[in-house]
Amino acid sequence: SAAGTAGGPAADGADSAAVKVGLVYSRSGPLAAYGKQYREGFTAGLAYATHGTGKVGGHSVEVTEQDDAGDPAKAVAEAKSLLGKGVRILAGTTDSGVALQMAPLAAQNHVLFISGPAATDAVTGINKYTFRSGRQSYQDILTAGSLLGDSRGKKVTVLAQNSAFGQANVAAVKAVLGAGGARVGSVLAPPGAGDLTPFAQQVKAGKPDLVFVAWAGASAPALWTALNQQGVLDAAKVVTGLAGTASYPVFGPAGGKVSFLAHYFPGAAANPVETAMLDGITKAGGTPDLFSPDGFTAAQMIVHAIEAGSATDTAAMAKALEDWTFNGPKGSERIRAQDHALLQPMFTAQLTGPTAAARPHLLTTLPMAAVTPPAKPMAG
Amino acid sequence: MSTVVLLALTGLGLGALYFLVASGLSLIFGLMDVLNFAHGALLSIGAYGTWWAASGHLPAAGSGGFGFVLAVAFGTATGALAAVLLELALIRPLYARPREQVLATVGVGLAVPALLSAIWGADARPFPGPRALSGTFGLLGAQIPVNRLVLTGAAVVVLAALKLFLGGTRHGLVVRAGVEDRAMVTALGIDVRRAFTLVFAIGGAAAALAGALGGLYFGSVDPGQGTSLLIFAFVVVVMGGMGSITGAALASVAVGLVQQFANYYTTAGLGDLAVVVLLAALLLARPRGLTGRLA
Amino acid sequence: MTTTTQPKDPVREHCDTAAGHGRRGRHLIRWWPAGLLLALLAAPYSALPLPGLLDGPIGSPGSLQLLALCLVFGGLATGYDLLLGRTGLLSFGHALYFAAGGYATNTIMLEAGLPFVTSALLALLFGTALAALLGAVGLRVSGIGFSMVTLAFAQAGSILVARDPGGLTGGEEGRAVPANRLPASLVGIEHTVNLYWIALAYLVVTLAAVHCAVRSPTGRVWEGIKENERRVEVLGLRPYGFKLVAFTLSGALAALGGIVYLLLTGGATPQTTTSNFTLSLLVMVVLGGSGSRWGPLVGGVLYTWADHRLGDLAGSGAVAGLPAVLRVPLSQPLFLLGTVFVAVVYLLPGGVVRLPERVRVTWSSRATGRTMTEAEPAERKEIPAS
Amino acid sequence: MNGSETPLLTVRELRVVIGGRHILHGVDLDVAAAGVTALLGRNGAGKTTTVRGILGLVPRTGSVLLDGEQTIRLATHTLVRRGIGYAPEDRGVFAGLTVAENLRLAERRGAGEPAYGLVHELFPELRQRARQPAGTLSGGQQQMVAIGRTLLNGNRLIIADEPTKGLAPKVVTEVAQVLERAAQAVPVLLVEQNLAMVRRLAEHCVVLADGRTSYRGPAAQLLADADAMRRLLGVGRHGAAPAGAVRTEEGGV
Amino acid sequence: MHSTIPAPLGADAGHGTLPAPVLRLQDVGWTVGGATIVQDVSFDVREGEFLAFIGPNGAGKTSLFNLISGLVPATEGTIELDGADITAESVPARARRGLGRTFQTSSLWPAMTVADHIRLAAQAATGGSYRIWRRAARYGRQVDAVLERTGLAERAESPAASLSHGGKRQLELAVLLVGEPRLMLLDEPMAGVSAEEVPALTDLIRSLHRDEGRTVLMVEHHMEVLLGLADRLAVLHHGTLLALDTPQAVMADATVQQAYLGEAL
Ligand SMILES: Nc1ncnc2c1ncn2[C@@H]1O[C@H](COP(=O)(O)OP(=O)(O)OP(=O)(O)O)[C@@H](O)[C@H]1O
Ligand SMILES: Nc1ncnc2c1ncn2[C@@H]1O[C@H](COP(=O)(O)OP(=O)(O)OP(=O)(O)O)[C@@H](O)[C@H]1O
Ligand SMILES: [Mg+2]
Ligand SMILES: [Mg+2]
Repeated sequence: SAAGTAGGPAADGADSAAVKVGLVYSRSGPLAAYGKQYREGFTAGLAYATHGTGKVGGHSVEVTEQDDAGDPAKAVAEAKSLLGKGVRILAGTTDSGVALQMAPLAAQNHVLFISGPAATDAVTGINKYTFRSGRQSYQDILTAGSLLGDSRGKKVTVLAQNSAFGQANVAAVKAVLGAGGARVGSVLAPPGAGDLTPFAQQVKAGKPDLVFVAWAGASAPALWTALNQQGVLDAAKVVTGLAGTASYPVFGPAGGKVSFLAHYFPGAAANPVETAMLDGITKAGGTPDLFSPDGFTAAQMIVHAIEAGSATDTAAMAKALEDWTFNGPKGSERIRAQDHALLQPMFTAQLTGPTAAARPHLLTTLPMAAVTPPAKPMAG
Repeated sequence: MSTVVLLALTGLGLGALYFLVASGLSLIFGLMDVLNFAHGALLSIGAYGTWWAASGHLPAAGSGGFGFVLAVAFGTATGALAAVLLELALIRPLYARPREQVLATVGVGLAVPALLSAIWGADARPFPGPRALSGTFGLLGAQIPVNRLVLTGAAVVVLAALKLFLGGTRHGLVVRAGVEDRAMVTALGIDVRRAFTLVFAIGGAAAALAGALGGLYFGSVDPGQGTSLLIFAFVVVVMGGMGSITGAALASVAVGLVQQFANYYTTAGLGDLAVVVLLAALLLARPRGLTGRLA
Repeated sequence: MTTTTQPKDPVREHCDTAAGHGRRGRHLIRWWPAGLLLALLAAPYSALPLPGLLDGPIGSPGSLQLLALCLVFGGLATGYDLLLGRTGLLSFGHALYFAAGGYATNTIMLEAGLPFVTSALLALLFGTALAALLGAVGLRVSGIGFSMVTLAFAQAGSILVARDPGGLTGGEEGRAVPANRLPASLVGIEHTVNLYWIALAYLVVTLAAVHCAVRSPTGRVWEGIKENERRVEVLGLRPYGFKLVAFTLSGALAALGGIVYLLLTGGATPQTTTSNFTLSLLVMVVLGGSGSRWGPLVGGVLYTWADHRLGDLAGSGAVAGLPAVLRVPLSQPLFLLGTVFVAVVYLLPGGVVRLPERVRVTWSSRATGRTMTEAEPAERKEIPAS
Repeated sequence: MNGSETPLLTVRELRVVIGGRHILHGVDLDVAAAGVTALLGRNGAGKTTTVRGILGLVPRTGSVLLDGEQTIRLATHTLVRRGIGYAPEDRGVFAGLTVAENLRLAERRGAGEPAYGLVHELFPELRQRARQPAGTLSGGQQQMVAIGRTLLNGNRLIIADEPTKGLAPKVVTEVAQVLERAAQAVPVLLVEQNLAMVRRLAEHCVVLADGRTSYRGPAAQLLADADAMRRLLGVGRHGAAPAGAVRTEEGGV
Repeated sequence: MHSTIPAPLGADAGHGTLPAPVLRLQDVGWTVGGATIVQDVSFDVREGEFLAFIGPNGAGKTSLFNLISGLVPATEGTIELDGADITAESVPARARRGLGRTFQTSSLWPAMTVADHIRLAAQAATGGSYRIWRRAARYGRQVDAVLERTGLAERAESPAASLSHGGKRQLELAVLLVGEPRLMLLDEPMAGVSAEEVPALTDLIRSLHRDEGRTVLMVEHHMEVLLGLADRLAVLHHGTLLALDTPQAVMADATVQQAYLGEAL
């Protein structure tokens, strides 16, 4: 097909020159709530970046959505189906496991893949076709480190589940804060543990100065209750990641005693792009939340790749994205050419207000330079 | 010392939770030979019912004091009702086909959590509970959460009630006989269907109560909670000797304690692994389970 | 005594009892598996669109991928039914051997750097040995005890995989297949058709192995064990050995399926190790019809297809336009799947493969006026447990 | 005992089809309001099926009148509660329940005090073995449980399907006495292969062949007629039949 | 110690040389749940002998058969088959030595057809094989012969569950016959068989014993049948052997009369 780099007249068979984008994300399954946030963000982002036209340089952007239900096998099948239909750009993936299966698929088929909320560091630098529109675990850790202040000689305990996600967090904390002179230890609880009280007690017994909690999943409320009951929250500074709005009441009475590092919460950035995003989502009947920026940014990146790169040539798209600095909903962001890490601002916050109506309150904004993960060599 | 006390008492609390979860399953399995995969769904229904009532949707129910008791009662009743419906609509028409009965419950076990997450979302919801139960009390230097005591108490009550039902009433007899030979029971002039429905209702009520108290235990409800507890319920029922209520109680305590201690003292947190290894070892050594009832 | 060596075979019996069919019709019916195989062989060359059934023409990569998945699960369910429907062993741990095939292949490729074929052979060996070993232990107990021991082993396997020991399994994230270890003809969507051939080959191998085994002397003993194990002992046969053969064969077929699945999905993921995975196999087998020749295959295909396509239905515009009472539950694929499954169990005893026979019986009984004819096969109908 | 009294149970045109197979093609029989009515026939003639059909344990059509009341539409348990005691062919004891539990299950509310005295007097073993699981009883002991259950309630009709099967000769005599005694109060429908039993107990008899009634009438008359006996039941003076010829050709309807 | 080589089939059952006992029980006892069911039972069975057991219900006849065939383990004493101690052997191992039995309550494969029962039994008799790639043999002639002999030919393709009680008894016997066991244990084969068929069944069992020289142990309450068949009669009472003698002698015994036979009907 004839696809020039420059935009011809809009009437020039807009459909034949359409760029097909495939969104593979969790519409159902355990991460459906995140999937929804991403999707709403993406729609708002596409409208923002194309100025409401849905067209980039004469090409209309045609988005096809597929549900992966959090299952990598389904995601791969859906992705193959999309690729077979001529999709040149894949985006989405709420789940880290899915992202790690999708990335090689993109490389093998030479299409652009923009990973979504999946936080695993392993996506960064996985191959030259893969980018990310969200933050990665390492940036979380760096943000947590900032809450500790000077970490020299301090005792830090990482409380996490004994899973790949938990272990990655432990390793990252060791690398970040250990380098800063902190003594880093860990308490790892089995993911299936029914009662978390002993682990809370174990954390307390170690008398740490800072506790970093990396916890995902349904047992979070039980964990916070246990930490509160065993007095961990009063004995040490406890830091954890702020999840979506639905999770605010989950902390219960513990909420006020915890310091949060935040990837994002509505209102955190207070810049025009964010405002556009919030307006866009609300107007469409959605609710802005934790992963709205991931979707929004993905749309920005896709539009840029087509505009500044090509509508068909993946290498050109990737080239256009590398070292691109832009204003995203979180502030000024940059795609590092070396490993495609998305450098972005991070936030710290506190929950205030009564349990049921707790709201985050911004403490600091860390610019992207303050939370830059170390560069990795590109794998493939 | 205080660690051991904490582990022992919280282990007991965990055991109580497992027993509550397993009791209804054990009842239905022991009497009716139906391995009820919808049990997890019944747990969730009880939990959501209680949560719904306690968060202000049911007049007079609430998150504290009597209101909470009312909410739990409402949740339990909902579970019992769901179980009766399940029995009438799916189990009863399939009496001639025991394997299909089990499979029908598998289907329900799939559909109900999905339905719950369609209505209330996949995320965990904070579970309202009385303030008095959210604290801890000190014992030998350990801070034990109060709700563990509540659970243990409830487990003892359920155990006693079920034993009374099985030993003291004719229904237990009718149902056990009915499982062996339904036709013969009717030929003795007994309407065996009513007895079966009753057993299902009691099993469902036990499950729903466990779901409600499980919500209290975890401080939240989510659609998958019931299903994830189901596997432990199976383990406990089988270890206890398939359908022996006392056996299930013993096995629950054993599993709770082993899990708690193994999680704490093994570096990698081998609690879950310890439980399944325990199950396999026990079955290989004593195929009939702890209490040696019929396999 | 005059007709077949395999009176339990629905298809054959179908032929024998279908009074109205002529000789030619009988022949056609007998040859339908070959016809189906031909159709499956030709499928990739077809550009026929099957709207609703498939997303895109048959020969497109997406459709081929879905078809290949269906074939793999059809084979897998057939292998699983060797235990459930043929020997009466209810294993709750079949996922373990399936996952063993996939994970072992992937790990050997990644860690030892061996090429795919070598890794796959080693993994098949590993999966088979694992099944033989754990089967040897688990079969020391019977009934629900056996089910629970298999569940325990599989659960232990699942927990180990999630723990990511030594970084071998990748924990809950799994690990992608190293594309550079695969033959180039298996990489990239333009080669999806090759994956399809492999899946088809797997299905054919499984069907052949299972059918061959079931008609063997061992198969006859399996049938005896399934119905009355004690009585088999009294004849002088030790059931243990026969059950172990079934378990190992079934485990080996599962491991092989795991390898094919690894190729199809491009990675080893922990979802394949869970007890839910085994449960879904159970569902497939029952859906199609346990203990029959084609039932598990049909069930596996239908389930997989529904599992993938119901998501599309749930997200489709048709559902979005419904009132909330209907839309909310229908937007959940698992809800649909569960409900459909209950309906099948309830309305189609004996699974989908019994459907034609049931229709025929109803039809012929209507035709002959209310009562059934003496020619109806009384034998395989609901036989009361004696 | 008046032979012309209206029968207690009247069965007409009873048909049973199981799984598409016709098993009963129209059985007619009457159970007299007093005494023992024997139901005879060779193996597979349909005796057991007839009894199960009367009780509604298999799907059936036709007419079954109990004391003039049509019962063909009643559920088994409702019918049984009208006062029927049933001892099935395979004894129907609940193997997992103890002897005492087996008996307790047969107690019927509103049927008066259960007659444990009678049962234990007839079968003292059942008292001794009250706590033994019935599945571990010997075959004969299980038969005692089955008969005992029918005697527990004040029934209006007792149906016993081959009650003496597997019993020691001495016990057979005892059971005969029991039934004889019971029959003085309650009519009995007795399925039996042991002709000595029939001779001793039965006043009326019904013979089935291939799912149809082939004889109805006084028992004494049939038993006295050697020709009819051989024709209907295939018993009498056999030659030394070759081992292979188990089924004789004679004796059709 | 003992020779484990089984004597050839159909060995001389005559009265010339006294063959070694096929089966020997010595002080065999079985206690379960605190109750002693079988006690101090000792006897020998010679090759080709027909030994019948009688005794009141619950005397322990079936239990004794269970002990011999290995379904329950003897808690006391030893059991020898062809001179080899089999007390600790498993059920299948004993069966492979040529010991076959039937059950008082028919024990069959309900959904399997009659013919398949016989095929399976025939296959078991040739020893197990794990060769899953082979086609199972049909054993056509053998199966036909046994079906003919037991009168089941018409119902060959019916599942066992649909047989009448008498049919199940016949099938039970047929399954035993295919295995051609040298020592057959028959537990009440006549129970529930209609009067018409009793003579034929009796003839069948007699021919197995007389013409084929098989050793038979049989429990039966049907006295007329036994008297025409048995070489010796054993009386069990409360788990002990009360008498073991020729039928005439046993029948004349007053204790037997009183404990077992009672007054005739
Ligand atoms: N559930 C069933 N399915 C198919 N056929 C059956 C079923 N039950 C009984 N039959 C057939 O019906 C016929 C009559 O059986 P029934 O048991 O009534 O005979 P019976 O006269 O009681 O025989 P017996 O003296 O052996 O007990 C037999 O041929 C039997 O095979
Ligand atoms: N597992 C067991 N536990 C307790 N008692 C048992 C067990 N098995 C058998 N018995 C008892 O042992 C005795 C002997 O039973 P068995 O079945 O051997 O008798 P039998 O001589 O065959 O009688 P029948 O002629 O009635 O068949 C019976 O009293 C029975 O109740
Ligand atoms: Mg009968
Ligand atoms: Mg006996």
